[in-house]
Amino acid sequence: MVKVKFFAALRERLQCAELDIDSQPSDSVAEIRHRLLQQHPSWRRELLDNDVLCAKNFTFVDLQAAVNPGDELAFFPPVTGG
Amino acid sequence: MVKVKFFAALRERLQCAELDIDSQPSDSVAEIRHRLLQQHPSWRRELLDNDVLCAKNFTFVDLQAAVNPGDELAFFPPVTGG
Amino acid sequence: MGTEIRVQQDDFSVADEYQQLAQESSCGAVVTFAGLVRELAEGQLDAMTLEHYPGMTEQVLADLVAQARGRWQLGQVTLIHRVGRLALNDQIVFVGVAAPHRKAAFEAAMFIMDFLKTQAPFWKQEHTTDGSYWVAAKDTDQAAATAWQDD
Amino acid sequence: MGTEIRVQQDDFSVADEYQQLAQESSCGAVVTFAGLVRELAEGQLDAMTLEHYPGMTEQVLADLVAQARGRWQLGQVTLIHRVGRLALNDQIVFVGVAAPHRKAAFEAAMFIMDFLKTQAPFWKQEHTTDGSYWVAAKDTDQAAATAWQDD
Repeated sequence: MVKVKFFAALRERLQCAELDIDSQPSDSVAEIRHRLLQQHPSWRRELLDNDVLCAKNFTFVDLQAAVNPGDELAFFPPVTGG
Repeated sequence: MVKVKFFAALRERLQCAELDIDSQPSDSVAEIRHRLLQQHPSWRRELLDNDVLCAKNFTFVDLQAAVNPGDELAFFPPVTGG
Repeated sequence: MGTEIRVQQDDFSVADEYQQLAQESSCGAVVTFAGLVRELAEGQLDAMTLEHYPGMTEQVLADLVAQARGRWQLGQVTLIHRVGRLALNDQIVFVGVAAPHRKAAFEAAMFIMDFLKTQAPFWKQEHTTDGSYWVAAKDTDQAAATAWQDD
Repeated sequence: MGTEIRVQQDDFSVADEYQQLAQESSCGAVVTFAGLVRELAEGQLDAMTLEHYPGMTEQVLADLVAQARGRWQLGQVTLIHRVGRLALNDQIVFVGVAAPHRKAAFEAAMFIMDFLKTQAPFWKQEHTTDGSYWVAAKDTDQAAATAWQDD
């Protein structure tokens, strides 16, 4: 199980802030995202947007990063603070 | 006649803050400096120091700049403010 | 030589932060940056909401300051970012850097702001008379952060 | 979009100056720099005297700010330099720049300080337990000012 969070415009468009999803020890971010899309096919356009960033346990990662049960993943749009 | 001012270490070493000196309409800064050295031969080493800067009427000038009666000249060491 | 990082709803006082930064007796230079909520080019901004990713935000900001300390000799560094609803003219962000030399203080403050803009998980939503809009990321911010990698 | 330049014996308040800089509703970025009297590397600094060339100083500082305005879009610019006798930890110089964009605010403040260091007729004399010494100009300051010419 990994916790998945969404922020800002992505959170609003998916109408989801946080969910839990099953995971295997050998999963990658890409695989978790694939499983999210299987459960929520309507998220396809938003979640596959090239601009979407991903963090694992509070650190930016790419789609190849390994994800282990207990990790926290987050997907969000480019940041606009400051 | 032009007014000549000295500042900081130069003022202290020459023991002079300000003096008036005769000038001709066609004088350059170099000629004024030459006349200063004729009147004060002991200033030679300090006044001919390559680091000494010159301003005419509050603007940096080089030795070739024309000096007219009524102008204010100043000689001083490299600046160290800020 | 402390680092202070705060993510908060409350306003901050540049005066108080400057006082703290100026206390370090080895640092002859103090640079501060403050970012404020301003009117849009098209006008009609009522307010702004700043969302962030609690936990990640603090970690990214601490990492930015650590990276700056690796590049420059710095004294106190203070970094404050507000979240929640902000009104026109409110203060949003503060970076203060004390350093022995001015070049280090200036460059570290710029570096921290450039990377904060592209790396710290904050998102601005603008509330205008025409509705609410998420702010789009700027290419110029990305370019500013990338430029440091060539140094 | 005013310019305020002051050469004064009195201390200044960064808090008050920041308040004024932050008032301009079109400027989302405010950068301040403060320079302070600090202990020498060898220690034993008691005080410092700052001499200047009245008349020329103000003209050079006004020219520096005008040059900065020619390069960047700026709002309020405040430039204060103290003269006379200053004690350890006293504030010496302040540059504050408000601008619509942070890059302009940062760069203009750096530019003004870099040129002030090499062009404004101020001279520092340090009073130490071993006697009084005129400060020598630094090559690094000259290099910083020259670097802007390549831009």
